[in-house]
Formats: sequence, structure tokens, C-alpha cells
Amino acid sequence: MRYSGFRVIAEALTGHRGWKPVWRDPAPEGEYDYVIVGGGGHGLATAYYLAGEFRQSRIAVLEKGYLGGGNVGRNTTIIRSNYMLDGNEPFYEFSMKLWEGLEQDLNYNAMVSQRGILNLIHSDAQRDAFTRRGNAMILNGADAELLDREQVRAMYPWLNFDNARFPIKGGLAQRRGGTVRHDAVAWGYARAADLRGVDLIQNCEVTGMRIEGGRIRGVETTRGFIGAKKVGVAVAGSSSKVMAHAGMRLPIESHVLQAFVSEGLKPLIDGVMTFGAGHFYVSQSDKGGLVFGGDIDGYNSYAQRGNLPVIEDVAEGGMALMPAIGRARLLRTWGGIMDMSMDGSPIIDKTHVDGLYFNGGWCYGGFKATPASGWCFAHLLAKDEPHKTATAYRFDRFLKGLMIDEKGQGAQPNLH
Amino acid sequence: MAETLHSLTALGHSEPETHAAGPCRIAERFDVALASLAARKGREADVERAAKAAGVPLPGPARWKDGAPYAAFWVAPGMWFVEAPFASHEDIVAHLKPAFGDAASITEQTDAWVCFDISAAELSPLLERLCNVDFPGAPDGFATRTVIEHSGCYLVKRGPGQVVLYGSRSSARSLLHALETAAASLA
Amino acid sequence: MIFNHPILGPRDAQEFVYLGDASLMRRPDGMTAGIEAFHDWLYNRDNPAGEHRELWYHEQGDRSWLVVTRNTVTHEVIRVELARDVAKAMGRTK
Amino acid sequence: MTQSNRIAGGQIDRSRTFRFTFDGRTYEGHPGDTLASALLANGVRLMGRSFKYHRPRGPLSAGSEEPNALVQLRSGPRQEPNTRATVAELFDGLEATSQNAWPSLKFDAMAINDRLNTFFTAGFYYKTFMWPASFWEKVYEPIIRRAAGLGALTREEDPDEYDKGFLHCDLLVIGAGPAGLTAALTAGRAGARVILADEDFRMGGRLNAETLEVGGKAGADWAAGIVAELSAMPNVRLMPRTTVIGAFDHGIYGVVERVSDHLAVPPKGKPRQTLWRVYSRRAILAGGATERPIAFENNDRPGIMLAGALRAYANRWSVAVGDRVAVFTNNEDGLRSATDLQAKGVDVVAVIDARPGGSVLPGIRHLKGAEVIDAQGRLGLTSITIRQANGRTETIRVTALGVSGGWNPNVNITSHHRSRPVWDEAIQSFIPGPDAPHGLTAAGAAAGALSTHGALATGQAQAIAALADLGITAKAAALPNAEDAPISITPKWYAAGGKGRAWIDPQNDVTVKDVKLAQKENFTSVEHLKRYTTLGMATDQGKTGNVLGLAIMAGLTGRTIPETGTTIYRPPYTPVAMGTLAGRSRGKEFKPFRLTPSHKWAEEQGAVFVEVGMWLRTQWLPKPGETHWRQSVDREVLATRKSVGICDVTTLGKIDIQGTDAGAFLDKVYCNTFSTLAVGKCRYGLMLREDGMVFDDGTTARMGEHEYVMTTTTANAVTVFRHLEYCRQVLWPEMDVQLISTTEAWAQFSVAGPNARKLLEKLVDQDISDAAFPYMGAGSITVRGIRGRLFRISFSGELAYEIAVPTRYGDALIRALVEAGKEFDAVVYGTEALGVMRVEKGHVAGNELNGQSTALNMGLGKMVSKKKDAIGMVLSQREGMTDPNGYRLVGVKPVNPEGRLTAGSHFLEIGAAPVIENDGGWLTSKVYSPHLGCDIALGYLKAGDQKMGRRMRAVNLLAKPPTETEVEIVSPHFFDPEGERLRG
Repeated sequence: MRYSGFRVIAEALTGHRGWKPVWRDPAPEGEYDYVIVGGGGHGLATAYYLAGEFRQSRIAVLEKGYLGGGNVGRNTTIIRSNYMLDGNEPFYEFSMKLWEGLEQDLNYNAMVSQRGILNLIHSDAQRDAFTRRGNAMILNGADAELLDREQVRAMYPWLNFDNARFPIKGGLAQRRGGTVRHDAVAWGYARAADLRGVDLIQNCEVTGMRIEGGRIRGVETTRGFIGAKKVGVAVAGSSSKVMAHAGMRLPIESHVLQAFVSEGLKPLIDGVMTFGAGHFYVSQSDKGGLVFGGDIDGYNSYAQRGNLPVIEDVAEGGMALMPAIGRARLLRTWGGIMDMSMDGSPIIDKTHVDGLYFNGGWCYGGFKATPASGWCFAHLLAKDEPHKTATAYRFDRFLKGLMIDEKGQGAQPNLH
Repeated sequence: MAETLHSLTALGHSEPETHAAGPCRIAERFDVALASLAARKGREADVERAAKAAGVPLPGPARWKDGAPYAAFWVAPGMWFVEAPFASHEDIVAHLKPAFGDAASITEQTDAWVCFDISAAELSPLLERLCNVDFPGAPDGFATRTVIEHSGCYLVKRGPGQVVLYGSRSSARSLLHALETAAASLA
Repeated sequence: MIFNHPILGPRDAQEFVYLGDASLMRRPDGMTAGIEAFHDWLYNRDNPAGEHRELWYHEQGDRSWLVVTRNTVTHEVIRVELARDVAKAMGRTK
Repeated sequence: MTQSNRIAGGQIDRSRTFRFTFDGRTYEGHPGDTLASALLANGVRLMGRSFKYHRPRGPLSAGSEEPNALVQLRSGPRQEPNTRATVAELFDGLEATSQNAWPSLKFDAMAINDRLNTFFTAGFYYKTFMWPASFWEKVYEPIIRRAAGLGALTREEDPDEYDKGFLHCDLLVIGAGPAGLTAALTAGRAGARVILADEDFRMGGRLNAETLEVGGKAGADWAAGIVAELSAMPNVRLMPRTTVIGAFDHGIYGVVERVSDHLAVPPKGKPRQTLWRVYSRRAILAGGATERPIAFENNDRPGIMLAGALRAYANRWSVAVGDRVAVFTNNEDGLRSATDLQAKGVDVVAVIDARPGGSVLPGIRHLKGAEVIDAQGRLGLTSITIRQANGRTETIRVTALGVSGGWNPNVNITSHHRSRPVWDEAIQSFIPGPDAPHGLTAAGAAAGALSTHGALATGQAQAIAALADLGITAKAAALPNAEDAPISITPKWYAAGGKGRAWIDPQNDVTVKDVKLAQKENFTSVEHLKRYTTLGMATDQGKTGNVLGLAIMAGLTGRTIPETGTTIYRPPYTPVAMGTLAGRSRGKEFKPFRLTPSHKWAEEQGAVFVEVGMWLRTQWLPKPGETHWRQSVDREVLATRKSVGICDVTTLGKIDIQGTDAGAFLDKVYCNTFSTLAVGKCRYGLMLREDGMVFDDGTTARMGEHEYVMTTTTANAVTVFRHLEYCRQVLWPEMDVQLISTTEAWAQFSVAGPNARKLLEKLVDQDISDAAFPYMGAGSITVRGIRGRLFRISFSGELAYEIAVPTRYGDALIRALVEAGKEFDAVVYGTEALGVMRVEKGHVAGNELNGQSTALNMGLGKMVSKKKDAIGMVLSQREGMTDPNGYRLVGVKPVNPEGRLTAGSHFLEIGAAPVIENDGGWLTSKVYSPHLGCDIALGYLKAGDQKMGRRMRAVNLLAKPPTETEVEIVSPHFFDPEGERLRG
């Protein structure tokens, strides 16, 4: 069924009797052309584009829990394409362009809201680095603006300008950045993929891979063996666990990232803001909650929960930047498992097993990448060659010394 | 020859000052000479012998031990901070080196730190607001590294009402501010 | 989190700095091992969901590097050792 | 009409009267009141508006689970949005205002949403507002954002202070009801270190709200007696007004003490709240249980509240919420509200008991098998519609209705490690799951023991068990007599009436209809239900609504409640002020300051300081008449190059490295060789990461056979020391190496310029002639009798030394240097001039040491020795890092001296379009060189070493309008490339 304002009104006037399930609950078939492991944002997007733009069929998405239950359902909803390095920026700008048409494409209002993102500057060296980055963004066809202190003050006069330990000296803005209602992205892709005939199979965990003669034959699951000509794995957070079924060790560690939301408040912050002298970034949801976060806890973890020191660290950053939020209350904290890669950048690549493909290593930047990640992974699955914006996301970049290290931290995942 | 150089305390005074804050007394110490003493590899026995001869106590982990002229506290496996009266031992390394020869690595630390004597009838209420040390549960002579308002310190418990606190010298002002603010909130 | 330091007893994890998988202790010899060996050692991880041996540095403590065996699902700490002892046990001695 | 609804008894102090205002109107209350109890005493039932439909609301509860009665407490910069009136302790002069209503609480324009509710079903917004695309940000969303949110912040800085601290104990007891008091008493008597925390300002828990007796005394009096005994124990710490917000790993709990919230303003020096991190060896959750409502049409009317709250207001706060009261229950406990209120002389007109069986109350109209199916009264309850067992419906005039659908144990904290609660059929509720946080057990109602006796018994038993784990023996004492009545509950979730809405999660306006829609659209997993309908996402985290919601979903899907499952609670238990979590780390105290030895002197000179990490360094020193920073910096540079300049370089890291293997050790950590360095000499060292990227650089001096002094960059001082300890302990434990930082032990100044030696000769007691102290020499000296060190090294390219004395003499040394320098017109220069001179010399610094660059990129490839195994040597040889066309450090000069450069600009060939394919690299650092009389810069340029002399464009597309400057690619060594001056 097609969604629209008229439909909502019509249903309202007839007691909402006509609404249909947003997706079927099919039983898995014996074999598919494509099995996508992971019913999160990336997996669902992959299936959606595979079935549409890439004209493929007999596609299933296997999800061990419920659709959208991974990081797409527990992130801080930010979208941006403000990367610096060649390997990254074209990909994220491609993703941004897909966001810009997503709702009409999916016929689902994911509340893509381009209210802008602002990275604050607190030192000359930071300004130099942001100038380099902003120019790279523009060279890649993205938008970027360098603001001075007064321009930032005009946007947010109530930030700590006068008593700051690390004074605000300006900011790098990307007006097209913003936020998206994260759950709606998963549901929108799921509904649209379902309409394109993709089987979305929940509560179906992959427990093994059947590999014969160096080629993938299918996957063992909690709901039995499911044959597949090609298998694409998009399970960021659990990548190492799943790929171990194919005997692979990955350049990835799983870490916990906490996120936070405050009680609902009347509008305070319009766009997204990142504090450059502490670990704090924030936006305000349409419901009025301040959605914020900071660094990962910094140790390997699959626990999906964090500890108090990081909560305090983030609050300290928030108060240092915004002394006016002292009496706003933190409502809820939660944690997600981040696929932290060795250079802070993702991997979308083939593997040593024919027909087995991998998509992961998204660190804490996976949400904004969802559309492009799905598109590029579908491209790789369908055509066996990387999409032009994702050619650098290869496993062998570490062996060849072609890391894509935006932060320059080297092979230490918890620092990215 | 022109006049020699005059020294300043970590807080920038020519004479150490004492601050009364809430129920606490915070006094900057300026009379301690400090050196790190680390046993060279395989020379632990030599170091113990030399220490005994020189009157340098070498307490076990997390302990401070008094002595004359030297007192010392444990900082790391095989490493101690040795204290001595500044007046008699300003060049503390020159005093220690002959005693230990090449059995130990000795480095002057006197001016790397600001040193505070903190005293009150009962210091638990102050310290529980400053650092993650189970002060009531710790014995006298307990010495530990800890963190106060984001800066690393060494804390030595001399008694329920007295501690000696070493903080990084460059942060002396911030550290004192933290101590005074917490102490004032007890009033 | 709290680690039971082999010398100092229970200490808050906040005093420590995390490095990563203790397999990093097995550094290849640069004069004999090549790029492949170094690459696999530096970049690839088992990343287990369960028992994980990992390196922590007691920066705000006694400066010891520790090998902590910790469950990455429950965060339960199973064992804490001095990295120096572990390294020696691995034959890192003259 | 003041306190028209006040009745006799209770635990308020009538001897004193507080005046307070709500929405500008003045009322009276007493110590012991909450804002809610005081307003109810004054006949005020309407206290708030709901989130979506702006429905008029009064308190549902008498505790921290309150979803409805949210107000803005205080005013001005202290305004606290979303404060639960039910836990806001009354004080004299309290000011509160309603929120989320305009123009007034009684007449709220946004209540139009309620009329349009049929359109605003769960998730309706996902299905519309899509056309035209541009309208979302411009039209729809701004309207939604304005309507959404609850209370408001003033945008002024919070004037209150917050504090933090650490506490250690054997046993943390969470909650001071009968179970918690008994647990604390048992442990306290056994000599254990106990902390007893309770969110209420009066300990006793439900005993304060009940008429039940314990040990023959009124429950509240028994509790007061236990509290008195505990407070006499030195090993027990009582913490009222204190909420345990979360269970973290290994027995660490986050605990918030509201130190001053019960006062108009905090006493001077006192914090508003304190965040305690409690390190407990064991913990007992005795947090009680929360009553849940039953869904029926319009069950959100002001005046309808939980039955337990209704009697709590009567028993503890001596308030009759209404003059005609009814009770709707499905369990035995609900009946207590009826009997208690009747005993207080309140007119109890009916008890609507959903159960066919159970006891019958004498002297009250007690209807069995009956249900409430609707309620009337928009701004306050006027009547309810009931349906009796025989199906007859009837409307009863009441002003208050107590509803009890059973009690949910407060399992929240047990699920903070994601343990899932389990269903207990007997009490029709979830109780703590098996894998609760290690060391945490539950007692009393929180564990499902809902009777008073059950609380006392489990409290004692859990305390004994917890202490036994710790090797502490606690004795079981005889328990006082207390009721042990069964709850005898018959499940009743939804009393269906007509077509109207029945509320489940009142704050977010989640109704039974929304759950039905979610089920219809296949959002049937509890997580989908929560996310699609926003059930349980309000400020109460679904304390009253969650179980009700999923029970109704279970009914719709024909599954049992255990099959349906449950979502889990996350920290914090109740919302926590951001200020509390930040403590004192805000404003200038966000991070400590590190001050240099010359800071005091520089302050006197009116120096401009800059934050460099935690350090404050002198950026430049303006002289009278200098109006622009460039004037000062140019002067400092020119004077240094012309004669001599002085700069405080104490912030550079200094590490003392000793041991018989010190030299061999340095050969491992530096890519170049140090074991061959002669005693009394320094050498520039380059440190790589294992991945072959440059980590840090600096000069290291050999002070003795087995003694080196390493300098690091200011930024990496700490990480380099950590790295060296790693190499020493983990990688090469066989080596004899000892490390200690001496960064702060020495005040170190750079003295640079043609007259540097002449100046120093006036202070240094030894011969420092070129012969005695050649280039790259290092050694001990005395400065006017004071022990010191001298290093002949240069960052500026001039004849230069770094002179060091014990830090206490640093202030004296800067003054002595300035004094002695007068005859040479010496200047003191700051970090800006330092930067200018190092760029003129082509030395790399922070902007080039970006963690993305190799020695080869920096033009230092030759320094990486392949003859030895040093960190980073092997992987620096990977093909991608040895690409002959990779980035190289170059110097950049504008072709036209007037041309301006900007760091961060990118290189483009002449005539090339500004697209990424043509990107040649970027300018890393830019300065104005007063010598060359133009901007100069360093940059990383692809194949830069092959492009010397080439003309290119440096473009800055961020400038408005974009700028581009024609530049010449030159050697990075702009100044004295041969380095003659160094050796002068």
C-alpha cells in the first residue's frame, strides 16, 4: 500500500481498519540467489537496492533478532559527508545524495532533516586541519563552510564563549548534514525491500557457513540450512563472529559506544554540534530530547552497555560547552557494539571464499553510510566489482600500506 | 659576579604558604628533596644492601617508610621516591649516587612536584570528594598514586588526619583550587 | 570496571590505559620476519566474544603493563598478570 | 480555600507553614509535603499536560515513577524543566510553573491535537509529510519541533555547583523500606561497612504510606526506630535523598545525593547535588515495587491515580484527593486504599473489584467482577462509568478514583547489565532475572516478596547471604510481627468500553489503540512495539506502563506474556541532571591548567597566552604601541635572528633513560641510531609507530655511558612515555632500562640568535666557547652557582642553546636572561615566533606530524635505518608508503610577494579545474616570514620532490569568495639552507 497524507486521513476517517503489515514474515526457502546476513540498516538497504537498481531476485535477509535491532536502532542519528581523505569523501557524499531522495524513493518518512552539522574549532592547528578538510569536501562536490567565532556565536549565543577553558575559535559547518529518524530508516528499507519481493527472515541466526571447493554454498542457521549462490555479510558489531565461520580473522575489534538522550525539552539546538576540545556531540530530536554522545569506552566489548567514566566524560564535555544544560536531565543511556577497524574506515570487499562478500568495520560511522553502503555492497554482489566510490574499502589496504586513517591514530581501533 | 638565582615555590611564592580551607589546613611544602631510585636489572640485592648502609628505607608496594635522613615510598616495581630534608640534601642525587654506584638509576625529582601537607581532625570527608582512595580503609603509611580533578598525584597517608600530597608542579594552582573548593564545601 | 592488580590489589579501570589484544606481545623479529608477518601480527584480530587477553597500562598507578583476561560479553575479569612476567614466560629473556 | 483537602494525622509538620506558588498563585503547605501533596491538599488536581495530545493531567502516583505531574521548578537560571511534583520536596518560597501548555494550563491551545487524535495515531508521521521533499525542514518539522518537547531551559548558565566523590563499602543497600532497613540493620550489627541509600527524604519506604503495624508499632514508627539505631553505628552511612542511578561493572554504582534541592538555594560552597561512585563488594536491591494502572477509556483524568498513591496521600501526607472516592482493583492490596480512606472519614462510594472472588469489605459498596469502563471530567474527575458482573453499566459521581492493576517489582537496576526479568505467575509481574549484575541480589517487594513480612524476612536473609560471601558472619534476629497477606490477584489489563482511548503510557499518550495498530502492522516484537508506539520512552521509562502495554500486545497476538517478552530498563533509574554528571569539570575548571616556569613573569609583561594541550604558553608578548599581533611576532622573529631571543620550552617532554641497555633500547624505539652517540652530545631522533608512520621527534642527549635524556614534543610527552614503558616491559623485558619523566623538574629556555653565546656567557659559570661546547653538545653546568644543564640545539636555525635549571629557579632564570640580554636588545618570543622560525627552517611540527605521514613524506626517509630492528622499520616499507609519487614535504612561496597563503589550502596545477581528481595535496603550515617579506608555507605535495621550482596554485575554496594564489614549490629550508648560522 502507498503511504501519503491522504491515506492517513482516509484511514483515520474509517477507523484505521485498512493498514497492512509493513512486511511479511515468510518462512525461509531452501535456496536463494542472494542471502544477506544481517537485518540492520546496511543489510536491508543492500537487499533493497539489489532487488531494485541491480535487478536481482530470490533474495533473503537473515536477522538473528528483530529487524533494525542493531546499531541502526541505537545510534545518534547523524548524517554528514564531512570527511577529509580521498578514500572516504566520495563515498559519504554519495550517501548524502541518496539520503536527500530517500523518503520519496522508499515512500516512507524517515525524517531526513538537513539542519546542518557544526564542528567547533578551538585552536589554530584545528582550523588548519578543518580548512584542509573543508577544501577536500568541496573538491569532492560536497558543501562546507568555515565559520569564525562571531558566526558561531550568532548561531548559538548561549554556548560558553566567555568562561571557556578551551575558547571557541570558529567552526566547520556542513549545512546539508543533519539527522534522520534512525528506526524509520530500517523500517522504510525493510518495507520497501519486502515490497520488492525480498524475504525478511527474523529470529534466524547464522551458525555456520557451508563452503565447498573454496566456494560458498549457503549458511547454516537456527532455522536450518539455507542455500545461496552468493552470501553478503553485513553484521557490523558481530563481524568477527560471523566471518569466523569462514575461517577469517579480521582487522576489526568490537568496542562499546554509549549514547545518551535527555528528557524532552522545548527547542534548544537546531542542528548537530561537535565540541572540538572534549568528547561531546549533540543534536535535538523532534521529540525534544537532546541526543548526545562522545568517545567509545575504549576496551573490547560485546556487552552492549558501557560504564560510568565515559558517561561522566561526556557530561563534562557537554557542560564545558553548554553551561545552560546543567539542569536538563539525562533520561537514558545505552550501548552498541562498534566494528572498530584498524584505520577507522570501513571494508566492503570480496573474501578468499568465492561468493562470500563482506561489509563491516564501520566504527561508529555506519548510520550515515547506510544508503551508500547498501548501494555499493549490492553493486559488489551483483557485478563482482566495487562501486566507484568504494574502491578503497579493501581488506588488502593494510598489507599494501594504503590505510584510510582520518584521525591518524594508526592500528589502534579504540583511538579511532 | 651577579647575584645568584632565587627560588620560588610551585605556587609562585618566595616562602611557602599555608591555606585554611573549611576544616582543613593545606600547607605547601618547600623543604623536601626528592629523587627516584630504580634498581638496575639484576642488581636488586645490591640496591637493598646499599640502601641499608645509606639509611634509605625501601618499603614494599603501596607503602611509605620514614627514616633519617631519608624517607621513601614505593612508586613502581623496583622503584621508589626517596625524600630528604632540602636544606641538607638539595642535590639529593649527589648524596645518593655514591651509595648506590651503578646498581641503581637515580634521578632528581624535587622540582617535578608540588608538595602539600593536608591536615584536619578527619580527612575522609575531604578525600572521598577528591580521589578514589579508600582512605578510612587504608593503614597509616599507605602511599598510592591517584587522580584529583584530572591530574595525577601521589598521596601518602600519615594518619587519619594527615596526608602528604605530591601533584604535578605545573598544575599546582589548579590542584590547590580543587583542594580548597572541596574543603570549603565541608564547612 | 575493577582490576585486581597482582601487586596493588583492586584498582579502578579508570587508572588504566587500554592498548588491545595481548597477542601484540608476540612481535616478530624485524630482521627476519617480513611485511606479511608484521601485517598479520599488527592488524588481524581474533576479537572473541568471550575470554580475551588484553594489555592495560596502569598510567595513574604503578606504571605496570598488565595482561588482563576478561570476558568481553560479561566484562568479568578472570585473571590479571604483570605483562613483564608473561613476556618472560614467552621466552623474552636473554 | 487553603488546604481544603487536608485531613488528620500523617507525617507533615503542621507547626510550620510554607508558602509556595504554582502558575503564579500562592498556596500553603507544610514541611514533609511534596509539591504534589501540597497542591492536592489545596484542591489542585490539574498539574500538567500530556506530550502529544496535551491532555489535562494530575498526578498518577506519589513517587518517582510519576509520568503526569511534571512542572518547571524554580525560575530564572535555576529553572528545572520536567520536575516530578510527586518527589519535589516542598520548601518555603518554592516557585513552580506548568509546562507544555499555552496560553495556560486550563486552556491549552495545543489541546486541538486531542480533538484530532484520530489522525495522530502511532507512527502516523512515517506515512506522510513526504511531499514536497523540501517542505520537511521548512514547514512540517518546525511545527512539530515547536509543539514537541516538555519543559524549557532558560539558556542561562546553571549557577549551582555540583560535586562528585567516591565511597567504599562492604554492602550497599538500595532502598530503606522494611526490606532495606532490615538488611542494613543485619549487616550493620555484624560490623560490616554499610551504605543505605534511599531516594526519599524520609526513610521507611511504603511503611510511611501504610497503616500496617510492624512489631506492634505503627510501621512508620518502627522504621524511625531502626533508622535511629542505624545512625548510631559508625560503620553505617545513611543516605536519604539519594538515588542509585545505575549498576556498573564489578560492584560500582552511580549514586546521586540531592544535597540542597530541598532548599531554595544551596548554602554557600555547598553543591546542589553530588554524584557518588560507590564501590561496593556486595549490594542488595530493596527498591520496592511500583503499582500499575488498568487501562480503560479516559483513565488519564486528573483525580484518577494509583490506589496505593491515593492512600499514601491520605496516610503520609494527610490529604484526601477527593471528597467522594472509589477504588478499582484486581487484587487484595487495592482494598487497603478503600479501608484506609474510609477510616480517615473519606466517603468511599464504591470498590469496583475485577475479581469474582477475594474478601469482601464490610460497610462499603464492594462490587465483585465489576470494571470501570469510562471516566468523565475534562480538567478533573467528576464521575466514572462502571460495568457490573451482570453487564449493567452505571455512572457514579466521584472526584477521585484509585486504580490498582497489581504491583511491578522495581527490577530496573537488576537489568542494567541487560539481564531480562522473568515472569512470576503468582504476582502477575516480572521479577529479577537470573543473570543480574554480579554481587547484586534483590530483597523485599523488588524480589517479588510483596508482604511486609516477606520484606523483613528476605531483607535479613539476603544480608546474611551477601556478607557470608565476604566471610562476614551476620546473625539472624527474630523478626518483628508483620502482615503476610497474599496479594490474590486476577489479571485485568484492559477494561474495554466503547470506542474511546484507554491510556497505557500516559505521558507519551500511548493508548490501547496504538498497540492494536502496531499489532496490525506487524510491529509485534516488544522492541518494535516500544520503538513504533514510543511505549516506555517517556521520562518515567515506562515504570507504570510497560508491563501493561506488553500484556495487551500479548493478548492481541494470542501469546503469553513470557512469550511476548519484555524490554529492559537502562540507566539511570531516574533522570539525572547533566550538571551532576559533570561535577566541577566545567568552565575554566573543565581541565587543569599547566603553567610554565616563566608564566608569572610573562603575566607581568602582559603576554598573550595560548592553550597548548593543558599547558598555557606565551603566544607573543606585545610591546606598548603594538596594535596587531603580527607586529609583535615580526619583532620577536627579527630581533632573534638579528641578535638573540629567549623562549620558554619547558613544555617539551623530558624523559630520563638509564640502564646498561639504554643505548640499545633507543636503537629499538628510534628509527635512527643512538647507541653510537658520544657522551656529551645530542642527536635528532625520529620515532615511528609500528605501522611506519611518524609518531614523534625530538633531540636526545647522552649524559653518561648509561644515561640519556630524551625530549619529546609537548603534545606527545605522555604517550611517548607510555610507549617506552610498553617497549621496556612488554617487548624487550630482558633489557636493563629505567625510565622517569623529568618534564617538570627542569625549567628549560631556548636562547637563540647570533648573540646567544654572549648572553649565556654572562650567566653560565663554565666555558661555553664553540671549542668547549660545540654544536650538538650537551652537559651539566652551573648558572650563577645553581646546578643546570646546557644543550646546544636549535629549532630556529640560529646559534642556539637550551639552558635548564631546577624548576624553582625558572622564574629567576627568565628574569636573569632578560636582564643580561638588555645589552643585546634580547627579546622573549612566544609560540608564534617559534612557529615562524621553524617554518623558515623547514622543521616539521604538529601540523606535519599528523599521524598520517611517513619519514619519507617528510623528506627524512634516509633516517630509517634498515640495519637494525626498530619499531616501524618493516611496515614503513609497504608499497603504498614508498610510492615515489606519494606526498613529500615542500616549501611554498607566493610568486607575487603580496600573495596570501592559507594553511589547509590545496594544491592545483595551473589551469586545472577544482575537482578532487586534480588535488595535489595541501598546505600544512603557513606563516609570514619577515625575512622573506612574504607568506611562506610548508605542504605535502604529491611527488613534491620532483616539482621543485614548479608553479602551482594554492586554492582555498572555503574563502568567500574562494581564493587562489599562484605559488612556487621550493625546498622547505627557506632560511640558511646550509645551516652555517647553527655552527656559528
